[in-house]
Amino acid sequence: MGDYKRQLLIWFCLMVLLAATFSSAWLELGFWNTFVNFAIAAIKAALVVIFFMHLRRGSRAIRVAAFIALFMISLLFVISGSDYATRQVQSAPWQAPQQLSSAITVQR
Amino acid sequence: MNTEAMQIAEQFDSAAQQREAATFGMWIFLATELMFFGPLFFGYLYGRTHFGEAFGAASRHTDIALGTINTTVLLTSSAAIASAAAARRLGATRLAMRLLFVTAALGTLFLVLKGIEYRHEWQEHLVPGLRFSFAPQYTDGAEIFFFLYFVLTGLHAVHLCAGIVLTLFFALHLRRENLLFANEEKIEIAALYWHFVDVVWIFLYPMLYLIERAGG
Amino acid sequence: MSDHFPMLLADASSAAGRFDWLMLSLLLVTGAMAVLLAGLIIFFSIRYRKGSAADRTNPPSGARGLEAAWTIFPLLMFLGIFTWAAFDYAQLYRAPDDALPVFVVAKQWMWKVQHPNGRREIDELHVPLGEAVKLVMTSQDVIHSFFVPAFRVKQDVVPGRYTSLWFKATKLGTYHLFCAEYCGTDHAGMRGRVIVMPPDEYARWLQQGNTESGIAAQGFALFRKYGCSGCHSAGSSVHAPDLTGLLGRTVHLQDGRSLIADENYVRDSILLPKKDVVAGYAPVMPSFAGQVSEEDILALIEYLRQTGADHDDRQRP
Amino acid sequence: MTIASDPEQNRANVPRTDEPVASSGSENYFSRDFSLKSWLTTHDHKRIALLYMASIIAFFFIGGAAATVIRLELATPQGDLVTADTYNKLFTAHGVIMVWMFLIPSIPSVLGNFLMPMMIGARDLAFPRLNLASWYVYMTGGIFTLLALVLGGVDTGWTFYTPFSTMFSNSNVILVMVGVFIVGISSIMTGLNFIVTVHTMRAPGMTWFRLPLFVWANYATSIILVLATPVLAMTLVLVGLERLLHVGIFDPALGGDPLLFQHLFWFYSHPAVYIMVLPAMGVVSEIIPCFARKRVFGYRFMAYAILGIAIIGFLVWGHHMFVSGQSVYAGMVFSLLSFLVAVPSAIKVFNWTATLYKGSITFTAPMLYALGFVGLFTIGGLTGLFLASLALDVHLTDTYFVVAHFHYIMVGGAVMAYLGGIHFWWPKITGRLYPEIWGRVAAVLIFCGFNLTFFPQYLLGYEGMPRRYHSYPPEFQVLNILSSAGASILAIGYLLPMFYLAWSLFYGKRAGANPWQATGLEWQTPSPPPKDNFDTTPVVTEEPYAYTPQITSGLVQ
Repeated sequence: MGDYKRQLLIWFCLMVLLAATFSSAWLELGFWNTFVNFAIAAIKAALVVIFFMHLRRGSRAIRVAAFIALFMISLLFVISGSDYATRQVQSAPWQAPQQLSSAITVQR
Repeated sequence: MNTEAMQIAEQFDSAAQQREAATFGMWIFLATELMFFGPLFFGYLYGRTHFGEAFGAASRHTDIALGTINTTVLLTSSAAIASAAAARRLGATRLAMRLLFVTAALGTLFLVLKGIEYRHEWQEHLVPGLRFSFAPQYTDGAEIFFFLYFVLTGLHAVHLCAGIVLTLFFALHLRRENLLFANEEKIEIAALYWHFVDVVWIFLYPMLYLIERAGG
Repeated sequence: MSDHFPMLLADASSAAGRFDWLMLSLLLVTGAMAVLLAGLIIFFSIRYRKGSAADRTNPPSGARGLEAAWTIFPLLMFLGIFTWAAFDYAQLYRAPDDALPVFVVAKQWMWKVQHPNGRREIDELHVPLGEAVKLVMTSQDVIHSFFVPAFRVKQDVVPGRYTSLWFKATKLGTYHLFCAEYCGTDHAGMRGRVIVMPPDEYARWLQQGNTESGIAAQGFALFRKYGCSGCHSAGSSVHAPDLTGLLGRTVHLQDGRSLIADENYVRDSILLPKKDVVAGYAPVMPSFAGQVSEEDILALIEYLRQTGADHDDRQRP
Repeated sequence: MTIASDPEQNRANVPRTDEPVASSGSENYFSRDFSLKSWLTTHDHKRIALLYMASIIAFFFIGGAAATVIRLELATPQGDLVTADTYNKLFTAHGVIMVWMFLIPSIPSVLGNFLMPMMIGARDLAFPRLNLASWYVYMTGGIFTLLALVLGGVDTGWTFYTPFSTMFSNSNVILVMVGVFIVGISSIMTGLNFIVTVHTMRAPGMTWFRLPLFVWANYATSIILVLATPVLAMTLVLVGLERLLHVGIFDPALGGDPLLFQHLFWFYSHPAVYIMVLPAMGVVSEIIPCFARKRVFGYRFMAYAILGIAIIGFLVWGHHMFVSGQSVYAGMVFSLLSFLVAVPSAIKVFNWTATLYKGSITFTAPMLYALGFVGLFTIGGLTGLFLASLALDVHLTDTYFVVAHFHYIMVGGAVMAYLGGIHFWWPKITGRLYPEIWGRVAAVLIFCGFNLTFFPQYLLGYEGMPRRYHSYPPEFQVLNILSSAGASILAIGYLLPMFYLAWSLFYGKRAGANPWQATGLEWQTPSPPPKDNFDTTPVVTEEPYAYTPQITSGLVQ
């Protein structure tokens, strides 16, 4: 019956974490709100993946697969993000969709 | 271990090989699913960094009470299906069946609550493209937020529906004592899928409900 | 027409020379590699064809040193090319400070160009020889790409933001201007000419036939035409903020935020006046969305910028 | 049905012989049952491969027809054959069909499907039903796309760039994207199946470093299929929603960013190039050692290079965006990474060349295709360096230089290798030999026609002719006519194999189990193979490519 007990324990941890993230959201922490929320989400996800999904006792291939998926999606974020982080955008003060047809009267 | 004889498909040599292939296949599928959500998460990151205040303001219009209850429901359902898989492994098929029904019921409850939320949002003119109005200074950003909100939660709901059907399917097989079909391996794999849907929600919850809940 | 465009691509800008050097060097390097490989394959094919008397004792199935060599050698070569190309690329994005600004608006399927003194042209761009010209470009609809092969420059023109491109023409003549990013039905028709003129001729051309006033002056006319002056001028009876020298100023808003007034802010204030209401003023301004064109907005912004410059001049002793 | 009795018993003590195992009778996968139903409900990977083969050939010729009209139109500078809109729809149709309906499924779904289980000594893929489903999904998507293209077409180009595709195009964008989405699901199914199969179904003794390079290549391809395709799928969903609802994250008018679309699109579509070319490298790595009668040079290096290409290939997508307005810094990162991915590609070319050294080479049709591949891939790869060089790319991108470059890789490379593979394994698939001389003629014809078609396009690109142009300035005409002339030779080259291969099905000489005296488990079983591939599960005891130059090939003089 150890199995059920462990599930119950994990469930309890998840609930505690949920309560923590819920209540922290009401504190004004600025950037740290986001940080805490996502850190807790990551911990919750890790609990589910490791204990409910048995990643811990999964084969090596499975662990590698999980890692590669995470790695690839973070690549998408990091590399595309590096473009956004370093791009100097001068927003154009033009372009409003409702006037595309009407505004320009210049003849070819 | 499982005492009943496993059905082994003809391309496999042994039950162990079949089990390994099926489990690994499910994990690969989940990797695909994760990448499937990727553009949405990245789109969210784009919006969050470009329309920070608007996202905060829009997020405060989501229903945090229902969202939090739903998170509880889904986390509990994950624990239920994990226990169901454990029960099936230990041979307690009646218990496994009941837990699977509980899981499916919790999943359905989640969808019902989500539906109520959607109704609120419709009433509050928060459905982009169809019925949307928001404080003018945040219109663009808030519309993008709710666009992503509906796509993300909608897609999640579709996945959850699939999960519910899957869970009910195995629960009914167990009720008919079709033990050879609803074996440990398959229920374990269905549970993997369910947990993945749960993990997606674990991230959606702070992304959609919690950002700047305390105010700007 | 075709004698304007000789078979061998002209190199008519400062970037073109650098480009051709790099292209030629890379062509030599890769050509040498290709010839080497082709030579080896042909040589082996002949020498070791089946039935030939060549020595086949101890055929190698791997050689760690050799493999390491042909990993590391190309790697170093590639790094060299990368550095060279990246350096040139950085040059292409670093316009000289004194570059002559020219505004370009792309739309399906034409190029609209406006020079700083207000002279407009369509599908043509006149530039002076030997002077750096900086194009500030945006699109009104889809993504286009400003491409002058003879200058070896290209830049996508993206709606919703400015992109820029600079070049210094080094040869008189008429050159192709292409749209290089697929933009719909008449993409292939979105072509024009770039005409490089001697600077004095260019100066004359700028004045000639130019019925337009400068952009800022047009903006002033529009300021009155659209009735902005009715409320925003100093003597108005309507309680509206004074816009003199607005650009760059810090504006305090009703909801407690404050921001630096930039082009986007002006644009938003015209099209979405209720978005950022200035503290102390009632949100009475109607939206001009759908009535004022993007080019007019640009002119209005230039006018406001001008008032700022005048303002600063007056402040300074 | 001839299921090998009990595999557990057979597995032990089966000595590996170089002679083909005697067939358990004349019945093979092909002759078991000729009914249509048996084909449409088959779970046999070999039959599914043939279903795929028939379908992709059909799509290839539809895409080829579009290309023919394009080349005809470009023979004159004026847009006089078709209207601009029609032209735009034609090149979109060509791109969409060739990329998603032909190139991506070509080698993996046909040759990979047929050969992977045999090469690793398995009776089938891990999930045979999923395999069949993937074909049905593919056909659904393909026919859907085709219908959308026929009923009005789509004019966005295969890249679907926003905001053109979301706001400005008046064509069936959504329908075509639904079709591509569905085909993407089919790719994912195939990829998943291959990965699991390679991991769990290898025969006893078939260790990772005894896998043929073809298996390695398809395995790496599958990783890309599984991880990149879903990103494209979701991106297309977002474009579709944006088009329908006018809200979204890609159109600047709605607060979005068109470059965001480009990032997401190329996150899939650059690795997609490796989906096309990695399996081609796998095919060539099988053919060259066989006809040089020599172990492939640097086997482990080759395997690592395949994985290296698959992984680094994921990091370079931004080199499609050097002039798009992404940051200069990001451009430099992507350029550097693009040069890095060229290194493993170069290694592979060097290793193929070194494989010839001290070999005993026969120039059969597959070998000619393979050598043609090496040549064209080398040219395509080297010109890729030009495009990876930032300053050069500014001028060359979006011109015919790019068109020539990727056709060298994808048509010169992937299609050449696909045809080479079809010829190489034709005796295994059908049990018949094709007329060798015609095979060689076709290979040479395709090689020459290809170069005549696409080499002038490099020059056109340098001269500055932009791609996707319906009409062009007159000074580009000479090169365009050369290219169109080459295309007609190429077309004959591609049609030719259809005829003699079809002929050989009925009249070709019977091939034995191993007409090329090749190593590899697929040659240890009769041709065509029995339904379960092997009568007894093979046991692998030696390294792959155990060729020795002294052994002479018995067949081809």
